[in-house]
Amino acid sequence: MKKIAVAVALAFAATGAMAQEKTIRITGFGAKSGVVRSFGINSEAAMLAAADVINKQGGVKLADGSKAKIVVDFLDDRCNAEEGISVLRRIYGTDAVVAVGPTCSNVAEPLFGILQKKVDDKGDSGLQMPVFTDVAIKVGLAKISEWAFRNVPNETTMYSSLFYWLKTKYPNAKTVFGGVEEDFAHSRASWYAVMKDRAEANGYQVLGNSKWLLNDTNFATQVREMKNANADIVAISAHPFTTCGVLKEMQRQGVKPKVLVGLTSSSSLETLQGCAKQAEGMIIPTSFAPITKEGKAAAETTAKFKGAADLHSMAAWENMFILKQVIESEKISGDKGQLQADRRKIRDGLAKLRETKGLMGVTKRTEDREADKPYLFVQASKGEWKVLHNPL
Amino acid sequence: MDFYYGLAQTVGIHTLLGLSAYIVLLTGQVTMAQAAFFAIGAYAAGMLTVLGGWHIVPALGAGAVFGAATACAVGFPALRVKGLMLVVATLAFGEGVRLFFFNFDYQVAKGEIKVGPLGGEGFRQIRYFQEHGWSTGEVMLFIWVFVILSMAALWWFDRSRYGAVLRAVGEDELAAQSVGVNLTAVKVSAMTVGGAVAGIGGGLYAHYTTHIEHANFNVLLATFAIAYPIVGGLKNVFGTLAAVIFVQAFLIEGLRFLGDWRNLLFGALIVAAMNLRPQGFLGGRRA
Amino acid sequence: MLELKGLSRHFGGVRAIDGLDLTVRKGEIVGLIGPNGSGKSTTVNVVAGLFPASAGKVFFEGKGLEGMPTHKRLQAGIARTFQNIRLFGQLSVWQNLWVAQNAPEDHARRGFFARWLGGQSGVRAEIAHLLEFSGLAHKQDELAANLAFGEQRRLELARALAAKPKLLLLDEPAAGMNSEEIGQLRDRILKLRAQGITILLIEHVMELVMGVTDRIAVLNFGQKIAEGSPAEIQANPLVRKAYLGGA
Amino acid sequence: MLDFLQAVSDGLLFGATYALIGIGFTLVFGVMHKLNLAYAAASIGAAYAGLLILQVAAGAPPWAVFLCAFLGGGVIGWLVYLTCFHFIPLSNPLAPLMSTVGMLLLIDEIIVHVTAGMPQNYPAMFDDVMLRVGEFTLRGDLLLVAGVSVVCMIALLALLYRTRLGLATRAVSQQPVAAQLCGIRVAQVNAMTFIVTGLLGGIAGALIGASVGALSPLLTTPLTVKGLIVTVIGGLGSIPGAIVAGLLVGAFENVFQQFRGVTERDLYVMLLLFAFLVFRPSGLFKP
Repeated sequence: MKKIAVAVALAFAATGAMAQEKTIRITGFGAKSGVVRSFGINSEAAMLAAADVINKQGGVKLADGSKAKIVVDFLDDRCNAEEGISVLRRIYGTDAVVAVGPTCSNVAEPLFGILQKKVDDKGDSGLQMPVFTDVAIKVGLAKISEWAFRNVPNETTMYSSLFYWLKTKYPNAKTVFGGVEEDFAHSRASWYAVMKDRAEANGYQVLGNSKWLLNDTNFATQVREMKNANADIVAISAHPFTTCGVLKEMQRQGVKPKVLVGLTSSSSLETLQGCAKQAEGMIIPTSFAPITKEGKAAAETTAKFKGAADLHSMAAWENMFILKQVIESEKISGDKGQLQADRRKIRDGLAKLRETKGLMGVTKRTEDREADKPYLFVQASKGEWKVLHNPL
Repeated sequence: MDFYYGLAQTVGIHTLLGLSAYIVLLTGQVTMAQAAFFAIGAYAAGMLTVLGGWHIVPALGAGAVFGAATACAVGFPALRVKGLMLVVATLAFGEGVRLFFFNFDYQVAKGEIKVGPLGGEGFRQIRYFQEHGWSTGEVMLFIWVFVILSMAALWWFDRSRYGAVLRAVGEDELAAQSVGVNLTAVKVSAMTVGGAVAGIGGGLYAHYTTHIEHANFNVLLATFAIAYPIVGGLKNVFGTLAAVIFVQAFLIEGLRFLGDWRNLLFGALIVAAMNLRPQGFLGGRRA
Repeated sequence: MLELKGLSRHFGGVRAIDGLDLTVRKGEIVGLIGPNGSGKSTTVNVVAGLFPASAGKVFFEGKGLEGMPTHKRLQAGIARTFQNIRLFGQLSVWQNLWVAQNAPEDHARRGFFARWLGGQSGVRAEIAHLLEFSGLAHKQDELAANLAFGEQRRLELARALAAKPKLLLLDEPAAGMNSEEIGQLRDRILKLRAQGITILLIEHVMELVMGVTDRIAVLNFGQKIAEGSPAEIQANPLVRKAYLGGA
Repeated sequence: MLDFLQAVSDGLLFGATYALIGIGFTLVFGVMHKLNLAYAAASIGAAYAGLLILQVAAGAPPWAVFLCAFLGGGVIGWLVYLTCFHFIPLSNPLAPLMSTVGMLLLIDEIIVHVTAGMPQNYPAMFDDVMLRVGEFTLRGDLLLVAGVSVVCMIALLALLYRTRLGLATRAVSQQPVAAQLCGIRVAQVNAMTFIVTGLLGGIAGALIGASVGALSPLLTTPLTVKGLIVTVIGGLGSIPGAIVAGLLVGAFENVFQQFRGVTERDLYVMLLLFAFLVFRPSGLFKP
């Protein structure tokens, strides 16, 4: 009987030694099932790829100078509000120092709601956990809580610059007509609060906009409104499925505007797979294209982890490197006793950041915890998103 | 521990939703409208605490009253249709209420920001619990007070003559009429009680998620409302609770480690549950 | 007690009942017999209010029953049993009787609260008596679906009595019974008459009809072809022809 | 005025897709009295199955894809019958309803997993054909859909009222026990009818995919809701009713989208349904 006890003790000791090497857990969460499953898969792949690169370079330096490996796990919230909340509470219960996600804006809204609103407000029993969003892009979400940070493109600046550039490139285009996916929070906010606003600010005359729903399939009346408006520029603020539906109906009704503008989230493979022919010439501002050296490298590494590189997944990649920088600059202890203190340090570190190094150049960070990322305009040509113009 | 408190809160809220369908299913009416009363309770209670500054308990009371009143109004026309027609009518009513909240804007300026439901973008900042410093554990206890109260009330109904009459109507409406049971009173009262329970559940849901929008109260939620009592069995209230634990705790949270395979298993396990226990976990209507 | 004046009921072209006149006086037991499809069950269903009459009137204690829903007729004092048993299978014997306690004085005696939500204590005595009367006391908590055929018949009768009716419509209560059970049924019906309950008995089993009724009406193709004491009806050639065919 | 005419004509044509799915729903609900909420998902799943042939023979013409979807529909229909209806005793009417919900979720998730949630481009026939009468335009591919739904109606009416299988189906749906006593092998007849409705669903899914131009799991929920509404308005079990109701709902929806905007459009469709439920619960044509 004694021999077995000794063997068991040895075994423990061995694993104990191996565990000396410190780890820092960063947990991602997003939609890996349901209709927007591809976003979740790509974000997870990008995070794993970035962690792999960081760990190969020796991991991250902790407060006491020792090196720690970054451990990444990813939870699926099915793009559902309730599950997003319980996933975050589950992460809060683990030794993760920061949560990266979610994918859907309708998950981000309730999620940021249960976080503590003001940092040191003792009366507010909201969760004290830093959340660093990579995908949910609806304008103005980070201001809901001081624990929420986002590294998503700022659509207002992008579309403002796009309309300004279009003014020069197509001087005879004077009028704009919009198309909105009325029941999707992101698309709706991006038209009314961003595109329409920025177009008018740049001297365009917005003739109006037609509306449809997320899972609509018949766009006859909407496209006829477009046809009657006969605007020079048509801007579609919708996700790939309905964007393709509208483009096909436009082709059927022979509606050919001088310029076609799309929503940031539609600059992905989905749109080209759905309707490459009809989407020919569509211009979309995006915060990522594999043109810079780091961008190409990031895309290749992510591909090794079976993920596609687009503006959303590359934001997750950037998040990992920003967090590495913050962990080192804020002297995170990394031991389990100091967990809540570490989280608070990461929050403060992220809040202090005014500039971060992104894949496309320097990203400025605003006062209310949002990002002002470098961007460029891509155009759909022959089934591929080609870089049309790099304003910076 | 926060995670387990949160899970207990979700189970509590979904139990209220399931119980609201349980009592209506007893009378044999398959209703897909519970999600609508749930939504009405959510918006009503949310607006009262955020815009009206009410305390949470009267707000939930108002949510229950609104839910019950709407349910009563739906109960009468629902008498005219049976079986599948009732399913479609209530499903259409549920979609109607969801679309109403999709167009419902009512914003009030509070300080520098405007607060309140804004149509498609939903209703943000329903943070009564957080603002009043309630810890997750306290919120869980608060929710479960309502759950236990509702279960006790329905358990009491079941043991009383009202419960027997409900089940009699569910078994054979013609025979029930012939022994003097007033069908209208029984069916509408069941719908009203269901509406009240759903209203409370909705009010608690709004404060649990702090942001509600029309998409939360879709056809799938209405299907889940009747799934809980059916999967759990209509023998007594614990059947519904057992089904909620099976779905929310085991299927959704328990299998989370499976990642995206979990959702595949989700549908398959419901099919399996129905094939293995057609009368529900705790036995039920048909021996 | 019950008067049918020129009562008719048509389903599409079929004239189930065609101008039926029938009176049942208080405390009497009247039999209603006739070959299959002669409109017996339809008469019961029209009196019970399942569907409205196509023509003619039904009077109960002098008052017209036009447009009165079934459960109101029950509370007025008209109870019925079903030709094919319609018990609440998943409820216990006790609950089946408990549900049926809808007599007017039940409503008056106990307020809304006690009547709907009260426990079992208040009504224990009445139901115990009914169980005793129908010999089901030992099966009190058994599910109705699990009872034997004879017991289910007795429970159906007890359930009709639970509402303390003035008029009892029995729709073929002896169907499928053996002679010993028919004997018990006859005693039970006579006991009911002793308690002052008027009975309209629709039946094929002549052994029971002839033994217990005061008067008998004979229906054929929805029309009354004969009425009289059991002896007269047995002797009546018209009735024999209607039954043996060749009418 | 032209706008109104154009809206009505577009609506009518698009209504043909509702008619096509409506026929299937009517058969499943009206004739077979089975609550099968997975029907629309099975049809879309069949349309996806149609795409498999492109993996095998890349240059396959559209009709080959439709044929493959047609056969796929039959297989999926049979699978739905096996998992949701075959093993569940008739005494539990609610259990099949829930297992079809499980199948709905399962089929949706399988589609999402296979296609990683990306909408798939769907081949179409005559989609470039636009009949122009002055300003007035009519979509060629929708005319095809209208034609196919009429052909399906005739085929189904023939099958139901002229063949033994049709007779057996109606017998089984009305009195399963009695049918068994007459020597009809109920299980086999049920399986056959599910296969037939599945085949029909396959065509409906394929043509809907063709008319939309792309396939996505987003389609299943609205199609289920519209299919149920068309079944009720058309009259439970009446196949001609389903077609007229499909066109009516399509036109109604498109007109209100033109004049009341998309947020209120579905509200009016619900009101149309309620009008039918109140004034003409038996639907357009009594079966």
